Amino acid sequence: MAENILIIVLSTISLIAAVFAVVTKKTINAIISSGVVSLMASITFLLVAAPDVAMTEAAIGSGLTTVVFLYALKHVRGQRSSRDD
Amino acid sequence: MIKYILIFLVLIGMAWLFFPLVVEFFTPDITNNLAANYVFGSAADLNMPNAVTAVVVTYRGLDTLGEVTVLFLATAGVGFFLKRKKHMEGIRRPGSEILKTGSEILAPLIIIFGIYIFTHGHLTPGGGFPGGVVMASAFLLLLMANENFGFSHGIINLTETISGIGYVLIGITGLVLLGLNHFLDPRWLGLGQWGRLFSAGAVPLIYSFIGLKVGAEMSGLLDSLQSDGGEQ
Amino acid sequence: MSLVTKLIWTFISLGIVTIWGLTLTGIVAKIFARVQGRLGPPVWQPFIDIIKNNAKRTAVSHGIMFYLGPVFRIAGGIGTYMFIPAIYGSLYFSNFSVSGDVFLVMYFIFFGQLGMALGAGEGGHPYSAIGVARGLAQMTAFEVPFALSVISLAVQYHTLNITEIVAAQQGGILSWTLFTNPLAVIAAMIAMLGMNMYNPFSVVIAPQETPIGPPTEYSASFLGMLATNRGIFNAAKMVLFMNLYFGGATNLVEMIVKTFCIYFFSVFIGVAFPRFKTEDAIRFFLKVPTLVGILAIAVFLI
Amino acid sequence: MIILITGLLLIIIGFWAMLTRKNLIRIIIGFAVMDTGINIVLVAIGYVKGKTAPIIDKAVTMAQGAEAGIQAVDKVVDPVPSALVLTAIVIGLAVTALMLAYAIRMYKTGNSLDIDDFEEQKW
Amino acid sequence: MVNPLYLIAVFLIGAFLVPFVDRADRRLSLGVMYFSLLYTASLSLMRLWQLFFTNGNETQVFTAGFQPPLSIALSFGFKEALLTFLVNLTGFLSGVYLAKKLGKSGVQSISILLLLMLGANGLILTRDIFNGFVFLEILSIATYALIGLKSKKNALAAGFKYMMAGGLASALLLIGIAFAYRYSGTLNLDTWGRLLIPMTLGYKIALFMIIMAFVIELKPFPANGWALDVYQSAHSGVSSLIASVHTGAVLYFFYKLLPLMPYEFLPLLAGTGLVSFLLSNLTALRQKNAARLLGYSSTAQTGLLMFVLTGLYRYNVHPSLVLFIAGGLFFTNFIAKSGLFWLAGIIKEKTTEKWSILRKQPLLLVLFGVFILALTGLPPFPAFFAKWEIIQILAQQGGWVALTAILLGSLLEAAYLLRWFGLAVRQNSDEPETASLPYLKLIPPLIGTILLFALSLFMGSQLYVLSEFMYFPLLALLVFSILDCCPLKLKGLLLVAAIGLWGWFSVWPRLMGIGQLFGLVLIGGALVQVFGFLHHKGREAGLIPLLAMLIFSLGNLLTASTKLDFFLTWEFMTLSSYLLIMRGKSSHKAALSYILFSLGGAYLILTGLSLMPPFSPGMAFYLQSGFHSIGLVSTILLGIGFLIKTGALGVHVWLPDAYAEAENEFTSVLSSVLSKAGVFGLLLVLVMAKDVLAANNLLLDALSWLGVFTAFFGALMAVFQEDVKKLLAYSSMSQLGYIILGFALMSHLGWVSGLYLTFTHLFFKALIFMAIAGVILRTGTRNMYEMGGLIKKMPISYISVLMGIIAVSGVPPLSGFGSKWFIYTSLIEQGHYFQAGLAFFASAIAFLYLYRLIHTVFLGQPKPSQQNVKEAPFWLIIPQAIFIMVIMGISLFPNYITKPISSAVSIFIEKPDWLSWTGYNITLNSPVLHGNWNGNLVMLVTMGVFGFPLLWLLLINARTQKVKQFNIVFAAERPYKPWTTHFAHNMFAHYNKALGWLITPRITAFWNGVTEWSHSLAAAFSHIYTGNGQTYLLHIFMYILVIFIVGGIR
Repeated sequence: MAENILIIVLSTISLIAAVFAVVTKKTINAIISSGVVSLMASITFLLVAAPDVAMTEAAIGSGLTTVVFLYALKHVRGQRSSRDD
Repeated sequence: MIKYILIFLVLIGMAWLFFPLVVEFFTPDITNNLAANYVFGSAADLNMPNAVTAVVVTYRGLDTLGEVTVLFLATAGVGFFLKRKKHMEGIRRPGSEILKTGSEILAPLIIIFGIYIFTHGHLTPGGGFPGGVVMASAFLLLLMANENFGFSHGIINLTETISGIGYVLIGITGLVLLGLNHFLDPRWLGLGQWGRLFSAGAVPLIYSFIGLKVGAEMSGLLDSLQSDGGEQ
Repeated sequence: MSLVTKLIWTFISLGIVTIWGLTLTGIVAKIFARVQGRLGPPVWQPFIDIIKNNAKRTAVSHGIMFYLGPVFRIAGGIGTYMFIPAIYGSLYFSNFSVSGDVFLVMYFIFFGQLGMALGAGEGGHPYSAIGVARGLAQMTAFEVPFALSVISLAVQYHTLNITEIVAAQQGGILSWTLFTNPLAVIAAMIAMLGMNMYNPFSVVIAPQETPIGPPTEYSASFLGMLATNRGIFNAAKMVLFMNLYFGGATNLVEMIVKTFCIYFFSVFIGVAFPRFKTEDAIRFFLKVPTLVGILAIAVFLI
Repeated sequence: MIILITGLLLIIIGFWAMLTRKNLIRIIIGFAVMDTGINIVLVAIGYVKGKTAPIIDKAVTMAQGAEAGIQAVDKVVDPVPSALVLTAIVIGLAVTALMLAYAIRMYKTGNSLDIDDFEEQKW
Repeated sequence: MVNPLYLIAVFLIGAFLVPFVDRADRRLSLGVMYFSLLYTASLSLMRLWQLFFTNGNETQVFTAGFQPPLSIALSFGFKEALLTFLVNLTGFLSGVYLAKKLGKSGVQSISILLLLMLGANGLILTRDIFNGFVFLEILSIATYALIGLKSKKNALAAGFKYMMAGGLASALLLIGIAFAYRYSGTLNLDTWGRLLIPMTLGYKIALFMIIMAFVIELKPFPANGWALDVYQSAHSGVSSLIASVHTGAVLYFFYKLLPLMPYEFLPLLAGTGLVSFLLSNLTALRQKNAARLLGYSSTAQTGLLMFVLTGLYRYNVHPSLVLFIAGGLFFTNFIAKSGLFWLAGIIKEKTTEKWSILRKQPLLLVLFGVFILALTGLPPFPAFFAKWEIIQILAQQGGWVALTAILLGSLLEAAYLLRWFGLAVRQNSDEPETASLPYLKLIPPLIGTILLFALSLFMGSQLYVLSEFMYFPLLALLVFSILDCCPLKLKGLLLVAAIGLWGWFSVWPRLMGIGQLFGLVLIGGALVQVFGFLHHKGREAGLIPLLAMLIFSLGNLLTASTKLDFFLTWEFMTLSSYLLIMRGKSSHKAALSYILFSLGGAYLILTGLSLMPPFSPGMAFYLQSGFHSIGLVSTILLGIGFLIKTGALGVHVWLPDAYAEAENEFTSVLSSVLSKAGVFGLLLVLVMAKDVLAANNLLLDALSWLGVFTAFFGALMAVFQEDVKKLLAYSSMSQLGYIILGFALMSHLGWVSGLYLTFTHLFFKALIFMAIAGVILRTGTRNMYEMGGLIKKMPISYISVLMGIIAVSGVPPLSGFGSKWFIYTSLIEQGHYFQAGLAFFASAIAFLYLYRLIHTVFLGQPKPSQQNVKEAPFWLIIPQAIFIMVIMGISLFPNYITKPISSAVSIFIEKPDWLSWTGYNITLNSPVLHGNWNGNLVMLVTMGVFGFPLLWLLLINARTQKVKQFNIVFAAERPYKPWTTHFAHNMFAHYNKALGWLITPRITAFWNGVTEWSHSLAAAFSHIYTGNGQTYLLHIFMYILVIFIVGGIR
């Protein structure tokens, strides 16, 4: 039961983070929140008996991907104002 | 405006498309036949506790080979796009003193941890991919700390090439030693004792190659990304 | 009948029809003059003209085709006559009508016209070409009611053979096509007005603006030949009409009377009406006469 | 079940981002969110009620080798989706990285990150 | 057995090795790439060898030593081997093509190319769906990366759009796989296929998502904007890879998935394929950019393949036949499309308008032509056989919607491809000489062409029992192409000799009756006219080979014994005549309309043939036709098809321009010989449709009215032409109207008249055209009012034309009258009185244009500029002399032609008793009509009545004064625009005033309207491609949802 509640909480957080990632004005916030989505997902994976996946998701999905995004953002800094920013 | 309505409708439509999948979904009580076979086989045939690894490295090894290739491809692609112009190193901000010192201490530790993860992939959760990423994170750390950290491309390339070709060659070894249908079969090496590091045939070897390759590829990827990205 | 006798009789027949044709031309000229209040040339004027033209010493030729034009023309006239049986039941006056049927005659009429047009063409005189263009254009139009009329006859008599058509009209005036198939006769007679090129269909010759039309450049013996042909050709056409629509002729006198009457019809109209422009003529032929021709066929289909 | 729904919702949120955001990087974030969603769906499908991870350790059985396999069969979840997810994650990263590289290149050549500025070819 | 894993291993090792060896030398890494590609190609070839010559039963290989479904299985059977061979060979060729670019762009691109090939190979080989997904990702990512090879903004934007679409497709695929696994419990396709899984909604949706992912990857219309952008902007080498390798691999995996799909998906997929095929081709009509055009064509072809793979199952077609069809289409498209992309890269001109620089490059031009014609589905290329089979199946099983869509789509495709070809070939371009060719880049298309021909030969010879002489046209083309460097006269005489020998010893003995008659017309008529071509000074590259092909196919048309033989020959004929028309100076537009109408007609014929029962090989088609009876639909389709070739009213639009713009001598062949092929076809239809026509009187009535209206309007339009060739073109149309009219009577006499006219039309029309060819050659103009008085300069030509027009007009005594007599008597005999009346009107109108022709050109005033015109060259006189002799001969002795015709006709329609020959007198004693015609006597009488006056004139005109043509009683000023006052300019103005309203070009306006309308439609469709990546994504979503809803899956 506790597990279920935890899952619901995690799901809610990840959904909120995902929506935030879409609607937020700043790209950097979006990147971070998408990382949060991944992180929540990896915790969820631990709970549903998939530790391999959880590790990989944590390392790649939430870790490396975010870094890659940040590096990309660095390259395009000083961009002309875009409508989402 | 019409476009937004259409987008809204499309999203609703996709949800509607997915809906029956949810309705029909139930969490089963027993695993299906194939899964059972995998779990049984990983222990019985391969002498490997981690069934996921058994599936990833052996049963569906070709997928993993492809996966490594995808990563290699992405690295090559990113490298291709963000080609470094000679002598046009981007100027990086130097990291703080603490970061520098810390990274010097931590990096070897992280690398060793990464090696641990991928060598024990057949026993514990983890394996080549997380292990590789962990190794790459050490590289990242060094990259952030030292402004002049020039990672030798030769080493990355060499690691990539050797581990990649090694992986393929191990696969072919199975083919040569065991026969037509034995590509990527790890059993040409002794299965060893249950639960030991050197067990489950060539699996640790394969996972090591994968780990090294992933590590090298991720490092290459990060390296390409942090570079200036060519001409402006 | 041997070929020699046949040829001799053919010549006799041809001679008669030539003389009669030329006389007819003379008579018509006289009538025109009288209607217009003039004295007019003597009836034998055409003969005089022909002799005079042939006697001229110098003839001008623009080339071979020009030279051959009148030959074509008169060959067309004679040939047309050759393929028509002149007098019904007379072996001697049947000419070479065994060669073919009414379609042969209809197409052979074109032979002379075409040759003449070509000869005149080589003359290089624009009037010739203009005259030919008008003539051909008008010809295509009046051929339509005429062809319809002939088809109507074919439907009526189940034959295209002129002799057989005449045979079918024997037995009294009421068995003439004129009375058995009046619509076809009306169509054909109107077509004949175009064929004879008197008013209102005289724009081809157009004496006023393109002096005498196609034969503009011709003179001397060429002109003589053309004039001769005028006689033969007109007579041949009248004989054809007589055979098709007016019961044919069983003797020479009947033939002369009938052809005169038929010819006079077009002269009568010609005297009474003004001239059509070419396009008006075309429109005219393609309207009422064509409709009449169609009706002439349609009555047999009902 | 909840996990599955979460995954599908994440996918649709990803679609939403892909369709509405104008910034290339934000579109790519949409793809990343969608990928995460797919991974969640995949794992949710492999889950079997009350079973443990498909790693035969001491908690599952003390047996070794073939015997361990026989005993473990009833106690662990399906390893296949996990294996698939591993692949999917890596592929997702690869695609994301390549897309970002594209975005950077596009920014360098077109001097814009707005997707509406890249519609010169049409019809 | 060759282990397929070696293919994968070689690519992987190659790709991993490349970055390393590159440190030493760039050439080394290129070497590794070429080695990998060649090695894998040879492995596939070895496998093919194995399958053919040793036992090849075992096709599956597993990995990791376990049986599937535990492990991943790969299949390496015939299909896979062939496909991987092609893919790897294309990869190698692309590598060669891209060598320079790859060398410059860095080592990564070489790896990426190798991995692209790996993905394609893996996708083809694997039997595991998830493994397929992985390989698809490899393939796609490699493709994405390669698109960036061209670092232009557009290429990058296109690549990004592609990634968005591809990413969406993979997401769908992955979700689908996950859920499908949930239901099936396996990922192996074979195991899966054997399972019986209840079709719940969820399972269906999972499968739907899987298949839709592949459908999206196959770029269906309209969800393919991204693909078009990619084709347009990527490096042409990469585009070629996408169009061939990528599409091929994805399509093959799509095909592998089909057994898993529920039955109800298949029509849905077939429908999407068909829609894509039709609408892509339609949209392409407006496209000017060469690469984008190819993109449209590529998506269209993929759509067609989708239809074939999914749509044909319902017609109980054997799977191997489906594969054969798909293979034929696929290989043609595969090679031709990549070849065209390669060429596009070599040419470097973006818009199709600019491709005329190809004219200066004969080699490129030939390659281009081969690829275009292969794509158009003309024989001998594999697509032809594939299309033949599709239509057979669809027509026999009543798939009319699909059939119409396919034929319409094919026609549209032909329209834009051949328009492009026309632009490339047209002569009036003034582009400067291009720089030297990149020879390295030429290798791939060259090898592609060879491969294409090899495949064609393979498909044609291995899979069909074609009569061996069916290859003669191609053989002739080949032999004379080799001889093409010889002098023209030598080639021509060789051709005459070859055709003569072949005709006499091979064709003639196999013919009888009507066949022999048509043999005389088609082969004999063409043979005589070959001489006319020989007057040219230069080598006239390409002329003789094409002419040889044409004449051999004309002969084959008569001896063809099966439906396929017949149609193949028909297409050969169409093709060669199209190319010959293209030789005209500014003929590209005319040729386009010719080939489009011809192809349209050919498609109708194809459909009609498909509905007919099979014909047995060995016995000539026309002989068998007597024993076959075909249905109403078939009759109508075949009838219209052949009528198009004859240029009947309503479908005559191509005729005047094609006749006018073709080379002068070829116009003669077109008119006098080629149109008779249509007549021959029409005759066959009438023979076979006897029963149907007996039941449907209306049909024959319609045909006879069509014939007479064709005759009438043809003549009327001829009257108003200023262009001498157009005048003659309309005249031909008119004459063919009479022929149609004769055949439409379905009576002995009617057919005799039709056949008689077929002969005489050959004689007099070839005669006139050959003479006019000489005139145009000497004067350099086609406008009649710019000529005049040529009788003095070209007397022989004049005599020819004179003979010709007397014969055309039907004035006795020449042979033309016979045709008139036959036609009128047969019409009246059959009770077609009004047709007879109208025909008479038409034949009277003929005098107008004939007079205009001969007078304006040869008579009247000579032009000062034509003072030095000489008689036509000797070679042009030869055919004229022959035809004059023939005309005189048959005019004097008509029995030599009328009797054989009558006896030939009596095989099909018995000769009535009332038709008899007494000497030269043909007598008609039918109960409804009597008549007679004695051609011999008429001739003699005419000679007589002509001779006497001539003699008279000669006698009395001993001293005729010869004067110059200018010596006339006429004077006028020379106005500013002299020709407007020329009496021959607008000669029949009064006629135009009276009857001009009859010829307002309504039909041309109609066809123009069709063109206009389809172009507007194309424009409307093309506007969905806004260029915005997100809009494209939206399209994809909507596309999926619409199909989901339309398919009623839920």
